[in-house]
Amino acid sequence: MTGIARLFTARRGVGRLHWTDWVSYAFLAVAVVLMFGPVLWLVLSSFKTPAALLEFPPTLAPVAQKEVRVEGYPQPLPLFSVPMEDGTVRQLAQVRRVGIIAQMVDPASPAATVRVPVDKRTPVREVAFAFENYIEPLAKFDFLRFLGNSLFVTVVATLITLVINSMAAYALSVYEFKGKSLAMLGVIGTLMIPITIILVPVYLVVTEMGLVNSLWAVILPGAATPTGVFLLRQYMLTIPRDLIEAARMDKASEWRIYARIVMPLSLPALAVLAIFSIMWRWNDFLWPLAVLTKSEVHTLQIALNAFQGELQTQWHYLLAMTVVTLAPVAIVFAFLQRFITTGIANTGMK
Amino acid sequence: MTSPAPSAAPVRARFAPFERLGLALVRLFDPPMRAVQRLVGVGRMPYVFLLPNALFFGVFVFLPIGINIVFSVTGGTALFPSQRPYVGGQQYAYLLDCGSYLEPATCREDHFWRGVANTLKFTIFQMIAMVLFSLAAALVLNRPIRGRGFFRAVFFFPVLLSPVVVALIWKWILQRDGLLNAVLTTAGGEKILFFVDPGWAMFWSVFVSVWAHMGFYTLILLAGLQAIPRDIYEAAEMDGTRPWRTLVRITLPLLWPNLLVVLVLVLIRSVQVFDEVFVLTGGGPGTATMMIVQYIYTTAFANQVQNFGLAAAASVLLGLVLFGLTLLQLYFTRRKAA
Amino acid sequence: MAGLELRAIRKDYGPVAVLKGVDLSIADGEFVVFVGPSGCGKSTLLRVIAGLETVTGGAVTIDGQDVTRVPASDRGLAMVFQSYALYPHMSVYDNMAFALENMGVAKPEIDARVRRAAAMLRLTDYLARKPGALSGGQRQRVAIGRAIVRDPKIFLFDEPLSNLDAELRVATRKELAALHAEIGGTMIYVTHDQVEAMTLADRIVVLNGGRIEQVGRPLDLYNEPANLFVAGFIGSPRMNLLPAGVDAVGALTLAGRALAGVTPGAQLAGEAVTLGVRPEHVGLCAAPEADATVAVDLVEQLGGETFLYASGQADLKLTIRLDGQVGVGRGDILPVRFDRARLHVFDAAGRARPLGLAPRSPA
Amino acid sequence: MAGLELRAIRKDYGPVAVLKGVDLSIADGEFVVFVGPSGCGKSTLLRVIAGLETVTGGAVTIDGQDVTRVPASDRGLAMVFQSYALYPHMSVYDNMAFALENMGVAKPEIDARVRRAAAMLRLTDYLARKPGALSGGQRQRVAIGRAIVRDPKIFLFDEPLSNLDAELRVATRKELAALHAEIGGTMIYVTHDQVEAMTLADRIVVLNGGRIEQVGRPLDLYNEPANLFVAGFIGSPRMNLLPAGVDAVGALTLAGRALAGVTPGAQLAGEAVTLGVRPEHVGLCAAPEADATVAVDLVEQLGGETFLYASGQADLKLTIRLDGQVGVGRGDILPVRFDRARLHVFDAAGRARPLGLAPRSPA
Amino acid sequence: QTTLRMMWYSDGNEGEVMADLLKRFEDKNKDIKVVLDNAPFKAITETLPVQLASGQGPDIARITDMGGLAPFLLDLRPHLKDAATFEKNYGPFLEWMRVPGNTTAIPGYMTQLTVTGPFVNKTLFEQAGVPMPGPKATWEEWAKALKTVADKVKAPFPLALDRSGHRFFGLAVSQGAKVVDAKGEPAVVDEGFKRAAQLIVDWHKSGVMSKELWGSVSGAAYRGANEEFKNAQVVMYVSGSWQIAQFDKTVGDAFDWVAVPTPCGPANCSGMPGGAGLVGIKATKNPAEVARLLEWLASDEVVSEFYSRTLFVPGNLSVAKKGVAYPSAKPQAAAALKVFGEAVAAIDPAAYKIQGWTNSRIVFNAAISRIGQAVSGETTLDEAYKRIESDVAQQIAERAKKQ
Ligand SMILES: Nc1ncnc2c1ncn2[C@@H]1O[C@H](COP(=O)(O)OP(=O)(O)OP(=O)(O)O)[C@@H](O)[C@H]1O
Ligand SMILES: Nc1ncnc2c1ncn2[C@@H]1O[C@H](COP(=O)(O)OP(=O)(O)OP(=O)(O)O)[C@@H](O)[C@H]1O
Ligand SMILES: [Mg+2]
Ligand SMILES: [Mg+2]
Repeated sequence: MTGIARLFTARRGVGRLHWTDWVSYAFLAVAVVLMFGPVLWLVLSSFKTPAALLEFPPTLAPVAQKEVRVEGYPQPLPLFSVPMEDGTVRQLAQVRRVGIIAQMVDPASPAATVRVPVDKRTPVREVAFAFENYIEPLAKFDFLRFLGNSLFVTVVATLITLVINSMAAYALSVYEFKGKSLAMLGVIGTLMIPITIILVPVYLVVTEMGLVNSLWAVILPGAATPTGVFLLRQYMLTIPRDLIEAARMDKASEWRIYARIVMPLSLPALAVLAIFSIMWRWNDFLWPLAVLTKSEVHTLQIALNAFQGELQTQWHYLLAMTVVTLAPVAIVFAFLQRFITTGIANTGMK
Repeated sequence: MTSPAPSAAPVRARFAPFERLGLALVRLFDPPMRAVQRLVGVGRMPYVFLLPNALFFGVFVFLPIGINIVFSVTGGTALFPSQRPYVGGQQYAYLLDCGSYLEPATCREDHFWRGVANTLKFTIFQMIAMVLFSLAAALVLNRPIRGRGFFRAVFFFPVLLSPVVVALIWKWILQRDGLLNAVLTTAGGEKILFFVDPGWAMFWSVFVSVWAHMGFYTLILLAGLQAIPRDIYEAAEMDGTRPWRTLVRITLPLLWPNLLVVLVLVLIRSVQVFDEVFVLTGGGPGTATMMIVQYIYTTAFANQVQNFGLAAAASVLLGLVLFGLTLLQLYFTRRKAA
Repeated sequence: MAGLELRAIRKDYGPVAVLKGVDLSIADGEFVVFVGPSGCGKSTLLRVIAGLETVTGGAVTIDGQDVTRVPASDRGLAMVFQSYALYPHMSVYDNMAFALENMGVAKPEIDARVRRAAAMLRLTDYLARKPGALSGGQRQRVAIGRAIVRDPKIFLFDEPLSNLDAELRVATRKELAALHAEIGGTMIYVTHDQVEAMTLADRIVVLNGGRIEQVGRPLDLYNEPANLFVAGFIGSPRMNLLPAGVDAVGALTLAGRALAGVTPGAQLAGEAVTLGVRPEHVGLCAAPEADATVAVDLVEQLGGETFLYASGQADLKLTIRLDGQVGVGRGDILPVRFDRARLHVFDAAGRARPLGLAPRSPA
Repeated sequence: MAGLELRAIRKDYGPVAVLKGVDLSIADGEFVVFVGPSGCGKSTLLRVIAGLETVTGGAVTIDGQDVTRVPASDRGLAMVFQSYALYPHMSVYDNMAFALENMGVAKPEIDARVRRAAAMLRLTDYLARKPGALSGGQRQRVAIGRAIVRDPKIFLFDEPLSNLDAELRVATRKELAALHAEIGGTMIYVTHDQVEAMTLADRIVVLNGGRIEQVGRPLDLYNEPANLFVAGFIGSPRMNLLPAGVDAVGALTLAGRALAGVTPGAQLAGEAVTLGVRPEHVGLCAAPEADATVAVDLVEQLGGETFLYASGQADLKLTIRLDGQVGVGRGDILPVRFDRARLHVFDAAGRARPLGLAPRSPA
Repeated sequence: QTTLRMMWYSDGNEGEVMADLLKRFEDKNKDIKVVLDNAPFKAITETLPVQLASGQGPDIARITDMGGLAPFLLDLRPHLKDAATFEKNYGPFLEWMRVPGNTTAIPGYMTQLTVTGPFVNKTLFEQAGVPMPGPKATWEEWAKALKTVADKVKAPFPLALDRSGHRFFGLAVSQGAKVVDAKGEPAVVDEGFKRAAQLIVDWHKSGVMSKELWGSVSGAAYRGANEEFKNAQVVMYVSGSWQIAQFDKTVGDAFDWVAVPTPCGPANCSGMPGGAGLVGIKATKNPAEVARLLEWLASDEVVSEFYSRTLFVPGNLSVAKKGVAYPSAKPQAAAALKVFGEAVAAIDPAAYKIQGWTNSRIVFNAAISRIGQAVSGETTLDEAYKRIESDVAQQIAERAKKQ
């Protein structure tokens, strides 16, 4: 018990490593495997051929059966290793399989055919990245256009979100005014409404505004996020009041106080909101699917999910495209991650 | 109180061009905003700042909520409220028609109640697991270990994955011929069909949710831990406190405000859970992991008869529950402030 | 001319009256210091002047113009905050330039003004730095610089030195005095530090419970406190305030014995009064001349001076300040005598009463 | 008996040596104060004694037992932190009881001890409150209370008063002195406040750059600083340190003129030395007797005393302390004379040199 | 120039083939431009109905719930050059696309006809040394044989049947299920239906089927066994014709797989027909152009190229009669396609009727959802029957509510 407690409380890192240090490093090592492993697995899997994807037991690295060209046969033949009766193991190419017997030839001397029971042979495999999982779908559709649409939606929506949310948060954190509690209640109340359950009414509103099949139909509805207002407000509450009063003494207009003092000081929180907004927008699927039917306005997420049919899901493409959509999020994360702690810490609802 | 500037400072250099653009924008908007300020006076400026957000909110959140309420008292499959026949409380009555509220099977709309029960179960398990794991992670990350930033990122990055991707990844790992079963069989064990056993299905739903979101809560708790002054620990040490007592008597009580925040957020999020679990388990086996939001979604979209009325009624009920939770949270934060 | 006129200023926070009618005139170029116990309303009064708080009643006039309803940003005053409130994301230069930009001053003019102020405050080398990279004293100077560049009608300071350590405080205090001598603006300064008040002020305003107790030049307050509150508040260690009486003939009695030569006058006859005597005006003497005999409770030897804390009959508690190092120990019995010329007598209502002694003059 | 013995204590943080070999013996019941400039290692030394830092070299002995490797929780010392480090979620009672609970003391015994300490510190009425609902002075007393209930071998204080305002500080200082007189434990006290050091200490330890400069009774340090550093550090305002020389016959010269009657001796002949004279030992005099003539730059009238900041030829800067209120203004030219009996001379290495004058005694 | 928008989903390569054909059409008809909007299937089932209900949507769409969307479909007949041929080629399927009572409308054509049917891992049979049941064998005979094989070769799935209403009713029809009575009213839970449901539950109990398909997801969610079949863990996989292309690619020659005729029940040996139709949408502004395009695409020559390149079972009667060549298929796939082509002939009229009934999907979903619960042990079959009937009744009633 004490040992475990020490694990969580000991604060001195000097000197020898206490066994609790080892335990916490073990904990972290497990965490790294558990947290990164699945994603790594996804990335590796995305390079597998459809056949390899379905294989059990799965291999870690993407592998494919080796094929050889053998004189006299127009198609490349799959290569197997076969234990011979004399105890040696030879690599043979399979010509055809009939029932449980395979007809095989030695690639070196293609004249003689060998008959081998199928369960005796094991495929010779080599690591092979199925880049075609990426190349084919990307070539098949207008990738750049969809990317462009997604980027436009993500960037514009994030900018709008940042601006209007921060303005509202500014009003709710810096001023005292009539109706403030009501506004806060509205924000916190809607914080908890999952968008899924008002999808249809929002669709109606958007249709009535004539926005269907316009990227604005995707951008506008989610722009005023209660989460964003809440997060920014909590952060802005930590900005010393003195600064705002100092700015007033410095003859700054309220707009300037917002734009020149409060906004720059809220950068960590803005960065957090930006990360979340980018993530929401980039990954958004259900809503764009409802309002965007024309392929020229399709976002990447819709386009990529076109690999999910009624009866078949083309997993090799789907996984590859999932990796493609992960990349930008990863980049944004790498860029902004150091804000996350400060941002969230200070919005830690103190 | 220190201002948050130090962390903001290094960024400015990198964003210098953006900053110049920003300054230009500020200058552009300055004259009109000044005019507005002269017009309405300083005291009314907050309304001006609230206006854009409020407009968006009104049109895309409050109005739809209103329409939803209209949906819930009408029937049929027509989309436009004006074309839908008024049915009064029929949808609600249908949902609430139960032999015993503790036994979903006795309800007319048993799926709704199964959803409620499953959501409740999920929420409880997930709250416990989430708090335990994020607390453990936060406590470990709070130790003076090398590479803290890296490990923080390790825990946080799944937060950035979309729920669908998260579920896909894990489904891929947990399926019959997935990675985990491969590991189990190589270790000499039997394959386990995780999605056939209701217990396992619920377990993995909770596990995957915790996996995906614990980073966020870990950071909130970590912030709380780091806000506990070091000298309190030193005082405890001078007072001859054993580590376990330090954890129980010092750390946890001082972390309580942050723990409360985590509890409330986890609660709200788990009540709303949908895509993650849906993609992972499909709500099965049977209806063992079908959540309330999945019920609403299926009723409104996935069935051939898109029953907006019933779905809306269910969502209004859910909304009322969530609103209750909101008030609870407000109550707690108020009390904390006091 | 930038005079300031406060008329019957009142400020309530809900049911709590914080300022209960404050009248004050401040002349152009004057350095006025507000002192008073914590919570007495010093900051509130300063913020009322600044325009950061609206008043509940009364009027603020600057240069003869009523500005009571004018918002802070339009009053043309500059304020140095206790926390300095420097914009942490802006360089020193930008901090100083911000107000000028807000006023729409032209770029070259801004530059000239900022550089002039920076030179005056020896900040030129730090113009490009962020406040986070400055020492406490430098930050303090930036805060002042931000005020100076605007050339404001009036400077307001709210405990600007209280965040500095003792040594820096002394140094910055001297700089402030020099600055005032140089630019000569009207300055209103809040502090709770005796020494700052005594050394910086042209006039000190003593506030208590939302009212002004006394206004006057530092040494006047020190030498002739108008009432018990001011007497106790000004001076450190504080004045000894001893319960005393006036006998039938108008002579002062301390612990029942008449204090020779002190006659507050017959009009106080029979009343309980308070005798005030500063620690430095209590001297050791030969036993026969003693006004009181006290036992030493605690000796504080500071090297250059010595404080004795002593007590006598009838709950008499005395603080005595002696020059240099004194060979006195705990428990010693000392006869002491009060400097007749430096005594103060306060009536039951706390008002100072004349003693009819020879006028004082600086030593 | 709870004596403490530090032997050759060294502490490095990575490449930075913070303590460079400290030797010190502290007797049972002694009140020792550590002073020194910021960053000199005072806190580090205290924390080494407490066991909160491991040493790089040397040994700590308490009561003759080597505790160098004993963790803080087992050393049986008590520490009062600058920030008090009260447990904010526990009541005053629980704060004080916590350590006793840790030690497994029986409930009734805990109760008795806490109540006794609370009574001594006048905290009985606040036992149920949380620290957040206490004033600074009360918190300070709780922090002390938490230490005394444990009846520790040694009390450690790290700048315990620095968070209090001036008035409370004076009051609490007196209480601390009384407390030590009452319970008589060994106390080690870190401060940067002159007055605290002078008034509280049995012995003062002056630290500088991780080394001990001088150890001694307060007035001994004040009167006979062993070196330039101690001379400059002890006393406020600080001692005037004037560049001087010694002529061929061993007499002191200031700005080229011999200072009558001061003869550091022939062994310093021709060397550059530093003349030290405290502000209170500079007096005004008639022109013919003057050691120097200076012009007044700034006058600070504090009522009970007056500080003159003045400068003379050859960059001579003098601080002069005069009693009472003085009719001197800026720019006045004053002849001054140093009190011969109170002069200090330091050689080029900064060591104090005897002047061969009559021995001093307290006035 | 008019632009037509075609909303399209793909299971395999049909999107590319269609794009190809459209290019050819555009070359011939310079006044029409066709934009192919590839969408996930989810868009077709979940958001297209909402769009159509609000008056939005494409000009042409590839849909599967033809009965449900019938009210939104365009009648091409007035714009067709040769409506008679169209009707002749697609006759039986056109009924699926019409609102009840209408017998004349021509909303579109079938891009694909699907037939449910079994695939067998012949190699496993060979390894087990068990003979395969013949063409007219019953479900029960198959089940027994499969179990024997599976036990011998340690395959975890003797029989896998897609978790899908469509596949379930393949079984049910053979047991005599009718679903809808002569008046067009629902009569879901009849003897045939019960027999089929009982079989499913029994098979799960006896280990012929694994709970992984039917017992692992909720509601009407689809669950297939492609991976398992590919890994030779399934002896017989009852799915449908659309799998052929996929198996051709992923199984390769890991084992021999064959399609066999649907096993027989007491009523018949029928599978369920199904498929996707390419239809015009009523709200289009260019009905004539829509008709022109669809007529061209539906013409024998074009459509047989389409079937041939996508390895689809033809949904055009005259093309089917002529037979489609599948030059890109390997021998195993070609053989399987042949089996399925023949299976079309065995389809019972009841099966056509169910598929064409407006409310069929309501029934499909209810059946799957409730039987799934029974399989996982959450309810009993009797309880499930009751629930199915009330689910169906409630939804049909909701659909009937009009203002
Ligand atoms: N916003 C407010 N609401 C209610 N009371 C307030 C508010 N601001 C200040 N007060 C009260 O007004 C009184 C005066 O406050 P003020 O800040 O002016 O005191 P101060 O003299 O500056 O004290 P200090 O020396 O501690 O700074 C205090 O009793 C304070 O509690
Ligand atoms: N953890 C650490 N790592 C590196 N250097 C440190 C650490 N802690 C203290 N120091 C350095 O050790 C020196 C002594 O620090 P210490 O806190 O003992 O000073 P101090 O005398 O107490 O000063 P102050 O009067 O400011 O409290 C300082 O220069 C400080 O920068
Ligand atoms: Mg104040
Ligand atoms: Mg220190």
